[in-house]
Amino acid sequence: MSPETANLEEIVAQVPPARGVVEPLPPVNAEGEQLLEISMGPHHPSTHGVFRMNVVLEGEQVVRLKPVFGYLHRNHEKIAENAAYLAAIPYTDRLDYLCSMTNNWGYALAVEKLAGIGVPERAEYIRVIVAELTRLQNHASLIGFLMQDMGMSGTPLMYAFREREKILDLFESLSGARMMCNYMRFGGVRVDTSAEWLRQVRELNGEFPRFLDEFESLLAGNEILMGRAQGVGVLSPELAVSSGASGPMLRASGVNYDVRKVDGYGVYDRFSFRVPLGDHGDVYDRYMMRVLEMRESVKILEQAVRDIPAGPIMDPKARLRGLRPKAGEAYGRIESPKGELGFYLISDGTGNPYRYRVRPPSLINLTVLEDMCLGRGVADVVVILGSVDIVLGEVDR
Amino acid sequence: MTTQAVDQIFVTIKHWLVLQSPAVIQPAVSVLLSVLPLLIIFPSLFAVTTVLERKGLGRMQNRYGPNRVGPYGFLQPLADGIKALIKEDIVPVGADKLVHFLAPLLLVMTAFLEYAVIPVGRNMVVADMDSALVFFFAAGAAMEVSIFMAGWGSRNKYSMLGAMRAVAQMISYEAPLILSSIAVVMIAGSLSTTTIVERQAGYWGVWPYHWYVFTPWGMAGFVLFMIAATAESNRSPFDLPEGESEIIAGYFTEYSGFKFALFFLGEYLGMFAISGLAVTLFLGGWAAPLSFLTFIPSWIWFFAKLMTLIAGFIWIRGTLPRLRMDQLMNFAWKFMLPMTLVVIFSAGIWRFMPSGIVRWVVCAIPIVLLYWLLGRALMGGRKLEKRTYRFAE
Amino acid sequence: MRAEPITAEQVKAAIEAAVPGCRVQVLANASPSGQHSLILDHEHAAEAARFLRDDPTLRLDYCSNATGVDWLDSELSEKVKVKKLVDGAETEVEEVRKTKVPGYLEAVYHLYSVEKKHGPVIVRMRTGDRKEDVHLPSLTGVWRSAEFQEREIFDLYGVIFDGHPDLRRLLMWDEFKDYPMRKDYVPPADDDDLVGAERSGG
Amino acid sequence: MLGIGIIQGLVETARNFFGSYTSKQRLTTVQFPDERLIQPEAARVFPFLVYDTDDWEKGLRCVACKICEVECPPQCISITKSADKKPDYSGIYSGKPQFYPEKFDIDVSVCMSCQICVEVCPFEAIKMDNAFELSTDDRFGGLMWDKQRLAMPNSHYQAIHPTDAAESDAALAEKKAKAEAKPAAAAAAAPAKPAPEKAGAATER
Repeated sequence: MSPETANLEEIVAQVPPARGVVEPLPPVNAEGEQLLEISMGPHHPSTHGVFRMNVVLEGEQVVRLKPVFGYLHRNHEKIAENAAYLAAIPYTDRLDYLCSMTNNWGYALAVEKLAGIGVPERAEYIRVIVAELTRLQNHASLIGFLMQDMGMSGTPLMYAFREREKILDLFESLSGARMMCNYMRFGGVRVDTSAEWLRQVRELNGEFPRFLDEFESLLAGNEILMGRAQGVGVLSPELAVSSGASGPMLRASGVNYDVRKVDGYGVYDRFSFRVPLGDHGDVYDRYMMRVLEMRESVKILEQAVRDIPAGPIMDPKARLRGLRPKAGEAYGRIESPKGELGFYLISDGTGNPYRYRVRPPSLINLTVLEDMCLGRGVADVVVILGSVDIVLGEVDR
Repeated sequence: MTTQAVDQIFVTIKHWLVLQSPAVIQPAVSVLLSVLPLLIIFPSLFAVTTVLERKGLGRMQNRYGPNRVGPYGFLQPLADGIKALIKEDIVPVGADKLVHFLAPLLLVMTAFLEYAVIPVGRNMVVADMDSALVFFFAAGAAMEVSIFMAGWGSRNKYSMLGAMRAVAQMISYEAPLILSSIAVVMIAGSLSTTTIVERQAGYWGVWPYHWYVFTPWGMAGFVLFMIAATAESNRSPFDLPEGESEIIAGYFTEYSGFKFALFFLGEYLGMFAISGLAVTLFLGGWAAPLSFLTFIPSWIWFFAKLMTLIAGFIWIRGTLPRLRMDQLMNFAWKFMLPMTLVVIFSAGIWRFMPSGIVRWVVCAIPIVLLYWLLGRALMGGRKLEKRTYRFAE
Repeated sequence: MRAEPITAEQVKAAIEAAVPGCRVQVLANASPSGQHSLILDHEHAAEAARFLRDDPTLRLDYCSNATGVDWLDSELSEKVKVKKLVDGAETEVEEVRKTKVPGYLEAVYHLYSVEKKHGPVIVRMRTGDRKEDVHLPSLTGVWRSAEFQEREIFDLYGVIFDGHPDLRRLLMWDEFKDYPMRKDYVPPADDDDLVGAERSGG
Repeated sequence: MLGIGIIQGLVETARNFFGSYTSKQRLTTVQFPDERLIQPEAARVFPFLVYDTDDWEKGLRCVACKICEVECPPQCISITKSADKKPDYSGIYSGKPQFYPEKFDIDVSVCMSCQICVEVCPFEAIKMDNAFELSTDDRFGGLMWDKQRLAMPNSHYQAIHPTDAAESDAALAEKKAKAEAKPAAAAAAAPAKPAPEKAGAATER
């Protein structure tokens, strides 16, 4: 044994504890045997950002898992409370940085409720189109990331990015930015779509099912994938509802709850689409929910592009600057690709929101992470986390 | 020059050089001249393969792959090598320095040992032993030690997990690997690799009729051997020991710089060696695949077949997700082992039946039957199936 | 598919009928959203919450959002007419009377029903003051989704939830002392002054 | 049967492997420094200040009203208003002298390209540029752009965002026409006809 090894305990004692670790439970099992405690993250290839899990293992089985957040915390809510209503929109882009369009919509919806602003019909259709495009690209890349976590050397991820790129190109030509779109405004959208843009959406939409078929033949029947995903990370419908899980994760457990259907916000009640439901609530169901939802999104897009009316894109009463809603509060929520994205606003009659709160689907979907992972191996933890679909910008805000 | 002369050109050169040297050192020169080319050729092959793999994977994923350094990116390994050399060599504070240092060296050394018994061309084998196969598997088993050394010496939990996985996996898959080659040994009646190649020589018309891969037991044996080989060389979908998305990089998490590169070298050398053995055992070794192609030198054929198998490795890597530890073990003991046993059984029938279509069918039946049964059991036992979903309006 | 909205008054009546002694107050919301809320008292909050979740007609089984609000001490000024003796004659004089409203912290829960597809019903709980050591009953036992969100309220507002299974800081680090979402929080001029920041090498 | 799905997957990757050699649809990579994509017209990176005439300093449209400074979400704009007024070189303020920014700095290391400054500007004075290769070795000074660095001629705006620039020019022309019409209307009792017509023409386009 080298001298370095001998005084390791001393060396370890000198290193101050990392942030956020106050874990009083000692890593021992019922028999008092020492367990293996590992810290997955914040620098880990598959925690999707700077997320950390304190995992206690017995052999390779998880007996305890505590998520640690806050590495990307920037107090988005405080920033928004100190700025005008308008100034928060570009910050919402950076919450779930894959889906800036839906984030914009969620916030715009809450402000419209708070201030009683209407939205012209054409703007509502444009919102539906961009939101469904966002859903397509988010779900496609999520499946890519999930497969990456299963060790697929990036092939599905690259296919997903190939398609995502086309959608981002559309976003760029519409809003000027690929990811941080900053596109929606209270009472409408910022710029109008051209006929050419809509034609491109129609074209992309026509080609998208081919990509989904490709995905399906590459993945859906793969025995290894089925072995890795089926029966792993099972979430019961009761626990899913109680724990506030939302989006594809809730529906994979068989709970029929889609905010697009339930609230019918925007013009969603004009489109015919179905809500896929899973029966097992495992990783495979969560994966398949995304695939099936993409197929439904394609249908919605088809109808929206076909039916979009002509007209203004901004409510004439809406003002860009100096919005001062009456004192009061409003909670607006939408079905973002990750789940139920809510914005809670309290106005005190001034130009800044008194209270600005984001209900982050990514964070709340993680509530049951430990329940899903207990008794499974490290390999499953990674896959289960991947199937939850989190973006750390939204988890930590 | 005749084709014969071209085929034997390296052998001739070596003999000539040995004869030029003084008689006292002639054995040493002979050994050196046999070993040195291997030490040069296979690492170069490693360099080329890394580029080809990255380009191939890239094309499968609809991108270019490396194409910036040199023509078509083929100087990429040079750049990578320089980068690995000039990187800081970090040894963790808590590591067992000696073990940590020795592990990559030992890995590469044992990988090179395996090449001693692989005939890369007609009359081109370093050590033509009677028990070549035994030697090969013994050397292969030593790799596990070095991998465990790396995992243990790093004093890192991820390394430890990776090393544990690696040892468990490699020991489990050694059984089907050896058993599937036993079928070949039974038919060939020899453990010597050169003899095995010679037994597969000869053509039926233009077809290489005697290759063992064209028998039912050989075909199944070849597939099983390749699956086990993938697991032995820690390649996807059996790359659990390094399982990058789960345990960072497994046993070589704590390695950097050139030691890290050595691990890569070791992994690829192991892959070449085991593919070389597969070529030798099932694909007729250095023999040409069609009778009219015999004018091409034997060593070209060997490397062509080797690279074909490597391409298969790359293809699989680009397609399949990784297994989980328990699935890996189940697969090894509940599927691979019974299958290899039935392959041996089938080879036994083959040995004693008169040749003809009947023999072919009779030998194929038990294999197909067991495959069907085991496949059903594996999938049905855990109810793996494509699902149908319900929709709410 | 969308259910009829239920009014705050209906819910208030239902709670008061089912949970004896529970004081529920309806807080009207002047904004066009029309989302009125109910203020529950501490003692019966958990019981009332359980009722809201389990009642067959309400079935508010889904707690969508839980968050804190900080209300600073404020002055309510109202104009009152008082009779005063001015120059010997009694006249009515308008006078601005100021009443001090002490600040408090608030926890707001947005409840929906997955089964009945209605909502939101908004439930609030208020603390008496906004000092360091303020307590509210935890509703994590009723809705598991409040677990992280109550931790966040504790982290950012400093409300201690009694009965929470794992009340630690969520986003800020454990050594951090202040509650950054409070309205009177003053961030340090330099990031290095943050408690515990130097430990991470920051 | 066991293995069907795996073989299906292998066929799919093989199809993509060969497809990437034949189909441009599959191999969508653009090899950046050699090939470049055409930026869409809407592309935005960092703001610039528009000036008319040839003199960047005198022709700046900005009147230092500080609306953008206030509305900027990350507060990366800092403006100092001048003490004196400069003559209306750009000709959009109906010849009245205007204040001008003595200092107009944008810290582009803070700027998040949200375009809100452009939207709130009532004078069409700040617009978004689409130049994106902006790396510099000067970490602080190189990313703090002063008004000289920010000033760009209107022709530049017309070149990078033709549609928006046309709208902006039309709006300015309309404003100008209105401003000209007003004194004319005040001077002559008869309502000035040509000016509104001109304004109407400008809105139509």
